[in-house]
Amino acid sequence: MEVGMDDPILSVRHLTIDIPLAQGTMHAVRGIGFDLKRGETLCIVGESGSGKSLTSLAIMGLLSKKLRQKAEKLQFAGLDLRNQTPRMMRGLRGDRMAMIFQEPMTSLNPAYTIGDQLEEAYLLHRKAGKAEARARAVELLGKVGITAAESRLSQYPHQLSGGLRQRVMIAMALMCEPELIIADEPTTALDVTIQAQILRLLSDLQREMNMAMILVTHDLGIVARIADKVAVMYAGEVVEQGTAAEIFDNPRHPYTRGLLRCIPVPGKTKPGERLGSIPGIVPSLVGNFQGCAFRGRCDVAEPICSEMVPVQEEGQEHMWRCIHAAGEGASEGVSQGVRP
Amino acid sequence: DKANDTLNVAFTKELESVDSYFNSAREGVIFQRSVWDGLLYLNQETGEYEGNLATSWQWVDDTTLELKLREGVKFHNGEEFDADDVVYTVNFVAKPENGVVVQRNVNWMKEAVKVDKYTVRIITNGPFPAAFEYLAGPVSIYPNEYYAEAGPAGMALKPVGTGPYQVESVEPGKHFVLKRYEGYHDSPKGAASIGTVDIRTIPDVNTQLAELFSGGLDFIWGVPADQAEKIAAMGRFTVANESTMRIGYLELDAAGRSGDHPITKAKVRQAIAHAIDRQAIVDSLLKGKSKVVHSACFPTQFGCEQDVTTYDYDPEKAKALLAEAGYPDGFSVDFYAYRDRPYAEAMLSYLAKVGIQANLKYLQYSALRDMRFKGETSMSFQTWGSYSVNDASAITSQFFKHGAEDFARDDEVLAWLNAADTSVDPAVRKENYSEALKKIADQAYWVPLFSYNSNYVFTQDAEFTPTPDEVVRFFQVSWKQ
Amino acid sequence: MPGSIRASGWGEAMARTIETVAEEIRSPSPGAMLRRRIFGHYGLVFGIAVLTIIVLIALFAPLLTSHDPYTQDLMARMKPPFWMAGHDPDHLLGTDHLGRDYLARLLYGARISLAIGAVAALISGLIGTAMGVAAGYFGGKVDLVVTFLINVRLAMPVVLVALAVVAILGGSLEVVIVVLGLLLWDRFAVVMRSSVMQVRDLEYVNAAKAIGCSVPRIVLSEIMPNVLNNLIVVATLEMAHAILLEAALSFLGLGVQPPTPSWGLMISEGKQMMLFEPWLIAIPGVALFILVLAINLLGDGLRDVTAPENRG
Amino acid sequence: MSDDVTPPVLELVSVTKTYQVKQGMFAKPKPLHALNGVSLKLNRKDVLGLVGESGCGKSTLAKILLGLEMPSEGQVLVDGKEITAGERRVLARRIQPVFQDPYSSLNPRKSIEDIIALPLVVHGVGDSASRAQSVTKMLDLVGLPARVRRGYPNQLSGGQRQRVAIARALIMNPEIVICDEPTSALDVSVQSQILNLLGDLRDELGLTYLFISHNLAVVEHLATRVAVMYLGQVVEEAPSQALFANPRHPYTQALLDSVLTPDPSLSVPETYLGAAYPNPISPPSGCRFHPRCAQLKDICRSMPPPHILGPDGHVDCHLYAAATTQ
Amino acid sequence: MLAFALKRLGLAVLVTLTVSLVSFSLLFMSGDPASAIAGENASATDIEAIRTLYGFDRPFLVQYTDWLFSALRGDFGQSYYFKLPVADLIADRLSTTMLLGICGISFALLTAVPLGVAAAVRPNSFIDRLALFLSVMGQAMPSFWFGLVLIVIFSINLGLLPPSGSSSWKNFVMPTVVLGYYAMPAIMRLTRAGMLEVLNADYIRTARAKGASEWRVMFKHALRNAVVPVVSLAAVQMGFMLGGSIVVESIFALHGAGYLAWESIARNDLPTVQALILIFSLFYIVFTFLSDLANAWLDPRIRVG
Ligand SMILES: Nc1ncnc2c1ncn2[C@@H]1O[C@H](COP(=O)(O)OP(=O)(O)OP(=O)(O)O)[C@@H](O)[C@H]1O
Ligand SMILES: Nc1ncnc2c1ncn2[C@@H]1O[C@H](COP(=O)(O)OP(=O)(O)OP(=O)(O)O)[C@@H](O)[C@H]1O
Ligand SMILES: [Mg+2]
Ligand SMILES: [Mg+2]
Repeated sequence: MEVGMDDPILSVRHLTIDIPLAQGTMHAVRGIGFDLKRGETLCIVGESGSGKSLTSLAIMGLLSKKLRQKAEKLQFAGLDLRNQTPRMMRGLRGDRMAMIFQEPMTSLNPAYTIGDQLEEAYLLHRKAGKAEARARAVELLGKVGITAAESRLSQYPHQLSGGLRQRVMIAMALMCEPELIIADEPTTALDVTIQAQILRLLSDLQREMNMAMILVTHDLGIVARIADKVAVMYAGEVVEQGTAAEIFDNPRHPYTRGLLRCIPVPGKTKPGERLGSIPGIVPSLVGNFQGCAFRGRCDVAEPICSEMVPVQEEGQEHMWRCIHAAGEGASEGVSQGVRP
Repeated sequence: DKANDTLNVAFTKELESVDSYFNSAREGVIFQRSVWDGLLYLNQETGEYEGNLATSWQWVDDTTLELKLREGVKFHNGEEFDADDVVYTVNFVAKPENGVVVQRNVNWMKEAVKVDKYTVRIITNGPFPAAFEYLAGPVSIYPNEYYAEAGPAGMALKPVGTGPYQVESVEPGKHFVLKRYEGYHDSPKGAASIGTVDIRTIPDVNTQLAELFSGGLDFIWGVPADQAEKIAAMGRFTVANESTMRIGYLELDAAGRSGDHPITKAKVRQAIAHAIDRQAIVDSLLKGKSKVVHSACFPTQFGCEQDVTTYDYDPEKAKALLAEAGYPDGFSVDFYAYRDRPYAEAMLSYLAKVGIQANLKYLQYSALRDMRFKGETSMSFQTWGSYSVNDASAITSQFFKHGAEDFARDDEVLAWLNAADTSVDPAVRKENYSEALKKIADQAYWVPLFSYNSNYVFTQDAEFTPTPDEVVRFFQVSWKQ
Repeated sequence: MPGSIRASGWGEAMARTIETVAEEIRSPSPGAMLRRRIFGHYGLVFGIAVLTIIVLIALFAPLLTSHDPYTQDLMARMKPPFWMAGHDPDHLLGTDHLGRDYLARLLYGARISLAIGAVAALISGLIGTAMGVAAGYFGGKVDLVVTFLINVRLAMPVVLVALAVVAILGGSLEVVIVVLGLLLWDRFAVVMRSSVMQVRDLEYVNAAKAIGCSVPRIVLSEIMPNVLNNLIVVATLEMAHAILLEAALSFLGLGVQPPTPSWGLMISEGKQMMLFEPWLIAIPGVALFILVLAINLLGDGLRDVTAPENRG
Repeated sequence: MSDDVTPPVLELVSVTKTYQVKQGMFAKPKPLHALNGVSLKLNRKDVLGLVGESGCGKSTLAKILLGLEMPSEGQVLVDGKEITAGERRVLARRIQPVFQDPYSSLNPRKSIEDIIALPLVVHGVGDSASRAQSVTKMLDLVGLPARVRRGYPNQLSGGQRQRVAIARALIMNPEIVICDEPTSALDVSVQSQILNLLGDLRDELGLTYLFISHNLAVVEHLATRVAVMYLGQVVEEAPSQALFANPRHPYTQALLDSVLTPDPSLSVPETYLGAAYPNPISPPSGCRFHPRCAQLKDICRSMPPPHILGPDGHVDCHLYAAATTQ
Repeated sequence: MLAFALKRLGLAVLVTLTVSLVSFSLLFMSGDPASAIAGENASATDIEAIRTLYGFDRPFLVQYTDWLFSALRGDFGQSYYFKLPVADLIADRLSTTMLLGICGISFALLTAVPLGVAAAVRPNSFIDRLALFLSVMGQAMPSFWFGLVLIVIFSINLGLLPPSGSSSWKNFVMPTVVLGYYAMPAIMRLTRAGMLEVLNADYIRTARAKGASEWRVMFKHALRNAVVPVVSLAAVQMGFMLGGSIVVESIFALHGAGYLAWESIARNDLPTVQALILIFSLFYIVFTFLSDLANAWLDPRIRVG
């Protein structure tokens, strides 16, 4: 099935993920949705535990069977992912959609060489010989900037540094030229200098191969530099979504605004100056939950926030979930420079 | 297994060596009787000595025995039997440095001298009235040429004798196969009836029984009384009971070798003798042909005086005696044992009833013997089988002549026993044994308990009559017609 | 002056933080969570219940039977238990080969098995923990020595050595307990060593060092409480192990001395008649099985319940 | 800034720390120089930011300052006096740590109160009543409600735990607090709270910080001086403003280039660092940074770089040696 | 590499020496071997003669070094009891025990590993509960009791298997089961725990993300990493089995080294016991060494630095 250039390659509507726990059901992801076109990069940001990884795993069909997953729509390249057999999902994974994980140190199998693992990714989906797979592996290692690729093939993961491993992971994800690549915090475990290299590599390759990319992160700096579109997640919901420029220049949701004020920005924040902060902690998502999840930490919260919260839109791309039309009043609310 | 003409039997103990001079186990005796012959043979029914490898024998003087040998006997390996074999065997085993394990079986012999091809003289170390007993028993005759070459080690792996069975294979300690010796001479033992005897070592009685039930064994012995009773009730097997020459007794440290303790007092020892209901133990635990014994020997043994002081079961009297001895509240003592734990436990309980708190110390035989040799035990439950030697010298003299195992150390007893042991006049011997045994009983140096019995269990295909000497003669087992 | 920060109105936001904390502090304390998990674990509950019953039986044995476990009656030997024909209503579980009441021996036997298990585990626990903690905490040479000793100990065939020692010293309750205690410390040492090593490098231990805590204090109050659960788990498993080993030694005739009513000994005594009166070994065998099962379930359960991944 | 008369509160003089590491079952242990001749000064009321790549020796340095490890070579001076192995307890009253991982830095079996009061107990300060009072004060100081004192660490969020750790560090009134990546395990919204708290406390109590972080924005925000480490060596040290305004060492430059500010109009920068990651077991010859350096010269391969003192700080680089000699 | 191997070897030698010294002194304390050699019906003088003949009156260390140096030459002396060279005696018995040990450990591995894997793949499923049940049973069941029960069932009641002996493979079925079942629970649990841990590892997720089938994930990616500790445990268990087969050998009348050792203790047959303890400890050391090698092969992190 061919998909037109402008049709979204990935389309998610009202995805929910429930986790049965001893204390009750945890509604870890609560009705999120987004679209993604070829060549586009979507960044999902949010605090730890907001459901970012679960969302990406759900798209890959890698959620453990214990978790309950529901969606109104979960479409990839015209295929309805909700009713694919496990076998068909396996055929898609690694071939048309690929994933890069957060921990380069533990994401490679310590018992096999880099070469084995790269070739496996190819051989699982292509009717090809070992030699062809090997050639492909060498080619991709070169592409991700690994020198002396031939000799690296016979090395074991523990012989490589974190940065190299993450490059190998990227090479592995690209072995079959996927149409969609999901990177779950690919650089959190890496040093800043290497982070920059890896991110650059990713975005270059994405552009070159015209892939769609979902990049999960909690680092607003990365989001700003890489994203075409941004989805801000809070407590299992997308609280604000829009183009990168919209989100950073014109944040509407109190949480997004708060986040932006929390980070010291060289040049903007004065050294030693008090930073903004979002007090309080994320509410528990176990059991039934109604209303705005952020209201406990929000300065402009009103009693009505505990009821259904409408989604507001501005233009086609920018939407947010708050009762306050433009998040007005919020600017004071997030405590910045409270100190006299 | 009648179909294969093979008798499958089990040994309980791993036999260290099948060379009969180099083991001290009951299993070794059983093996020896089938594979080798002695010069004489003791007819179990008549109690008379008959000629086996010797045809006639007579004392030349107090220490010289002359024997005429049987002609035409061949060893299993074809070697001919003659005086040289006897001389070689006797001279070899009589030398202490050759390390025969049970020295008392052989150390009465000084040497053997060849008179002619079929006549030998055995010179003893002093007068030794029990000589025939040994010549008919443990002293087996080995082939001189083969033994000289192979030695005890070779003999242990490939035994050669003149007996009714020849050895087909030996896996040391584990498995022995005997085959009927077709060339067996005209011995009073009689030729073997069953073609093959297959002996395996199975230490656990239950496993032996399991094998028996599943047909893997045809013949076992030493089956405890309770099991034997049950098997008899099953009706699938023949259970035969025969008494043995083994008696059980309590060895009491009258001489105080282990220090000063209540048992050195005669009244205390007598109290102990009164405290234990030996008849009840015999009736409910040993059963079979076991009897309570009162004298420090097996009743059928020559010289075993029966007219001695007896101590009947009387706990009240026991308490009274204890009180008289100065222990109205009883006392506490270590009670050593190495076999038959239930019997020991039963005695413990009887002792407890009269106030004697006995703490059971159950040891390995050799460990317990060590302690006894060092005189560290004040009370132990012992048994003695007299090597099936039907003479009081094999038991009373063994233990009351101030040796390491003598806890009485009675000079009077020693004198009587010495006189009895060295005389060749049966009347003198009897007289002296009697004196000794009476004193032993009066003083309660020992508390003789009971005689043992043995249960033989075999398939109904087989026929066998056990003998009181506890020796299983495979050549006397036959298939029922 | 700390107060000034407050006074400066430093956090209206802070005030709200405090509210959410108030919310959260209601999440139960570690003790309460543990209790909750324990009752959700059937194996553990079963283990605790059965073990409690057995301990109570052991403690109150004299109240539960009017028979004395040592009184013999040679006229009433091997009377069958109540479910078999020909039983004596006075002896619910029948009598043994010396006519002693089997129920009484079974009940009193619980004391012996528990004592053997508990004391042997205690002795080996003390030795093994001391060695393991020293090795884990100090590392280096101490660790080398302890690892070496553990290797030596592991290389020694336990059953054989235990047999040899008991054969030499003569079996008695004390000897068996001490021998087992001296032989079973290896698992304590191994587990304590590795768990202390894990905890040793955690930052709160570094923090305690940086505070200036003395070594004993760090070991006793920072490290031990956090490896205690492993210790308890090993202790229970070793207790079961000791009980089984004692039974095996008794089976081979080198365990506790009669007339002590140990279950292992009862099996060994009943073994003689097992082909004819199987209940003689079945009763103590099942009792032993249930006891060991309960202790193992308790240990397993404790491990499950206190496993790090279960901790809040 | 630096006062020539009073010695720095804390000083490291060419400290080297060597570990023996074993690689694989069949290999001999090899020496790993986690620190290689590091000299650093920490002046009163300074916030010294320490930045550098993972594994470059930052935590090792912190451990040495805390007395948790002893240097293989070199000295640690407090107020100009050398510290020896036995003086851990003395040091403890003056230098206290805040660690990175708020989850493993608190003993899960102890109540918050016990955790915070531990230093007092260890040093035998006060009786239980006065300790309880101090705990109350500390809880207040770090912005925790009094009721958490009976709670356990597992009942607190990461940010709250970090506050407890700070309270514990401060209860003995230390002069110096060593913060080893105190916020890197926290979400940004919590991180800012902790940073604010640290800043406030410094102002209130006149603390001196050694602040280890790999987040340059945070370091710039908090630090007064910055030291940049690479493979066990301090390659550049300067006052914060000077360093951020004018990074001199190529590694510092690359580090600064790599900082991703939340500015959607920019894209991911090119740092010109090669992919040759440093291996501390076999460090490169000459300048340790040379395999990745964009401004590599021949001399860098063979010669260790010179130590070039600037107006207030130093940089170790051949580039500037050339500049000064020319 | 060589240095490492030598060091390892040196340690092994040291362990063996210590074990032999400990056991030698233990047996030395056990009292007089002369009495044991003399046999059941010997007299005090017999025993005295034997004592001097064998040199038991010499000091402990002299006897020990004497023994040690002969042992180094492969000469363990003569069995007091069998009067045969101990080396021959043991060589004969060891084959039975080794066979039993190999069968036992194979049985344990062949049941434990598949069960453990299955249990880990489907936690809380029927198969997991079955595996747990079997392992709990195995841990709580005294092996001597189990052996007796098997004999009652399979030999007496069903007549399928011979209760004793070592003449055919049938003789080894029940001993193998008893011995193997003894080692099974630990191996099963470790496999299960290892698999559970490995299955949660990031690289398993990676393998799934590549599109690998469950089968492939399980057996190519997970098992190889999970069995590393299992191999070590199996080696230790194998060492234990050889020494611990005493009970099994005595029940099933298998004349192996374990049974020989036990009997030799009872008989005070010092050279045999001594040699056996040494050999058992050597086996333990060899097995652990082999398992280290196997692990190095399985896990490159151990193999290459
Ligand atoms: N298998 C699982 N069982 C139970 N809870 C789970 C499971 N997987 C995820 N969760 C919970 O679901 C919530 C969302 O998890 P998720 O991994 O998606 O968060 P995240 O946004 O990726 O966080 P982080 O930034 O820490 O990776 C978290 O609270 C997490 O604890
Ligand atoms: N106890 C130790 N034994 C062996 N090597 C060690 C030890 N501690 C640290 N190292 C090594 O020393 C080097 C410096 O480690 P250190 O922890 O100081 O780095 P770091 O700069 O704090 O890194 P990170 O940013 O990851 O915390 C690293 O290569 C590390 O592997
Ligand atoms: Mg995540
Ligand atoms: Mg660090």
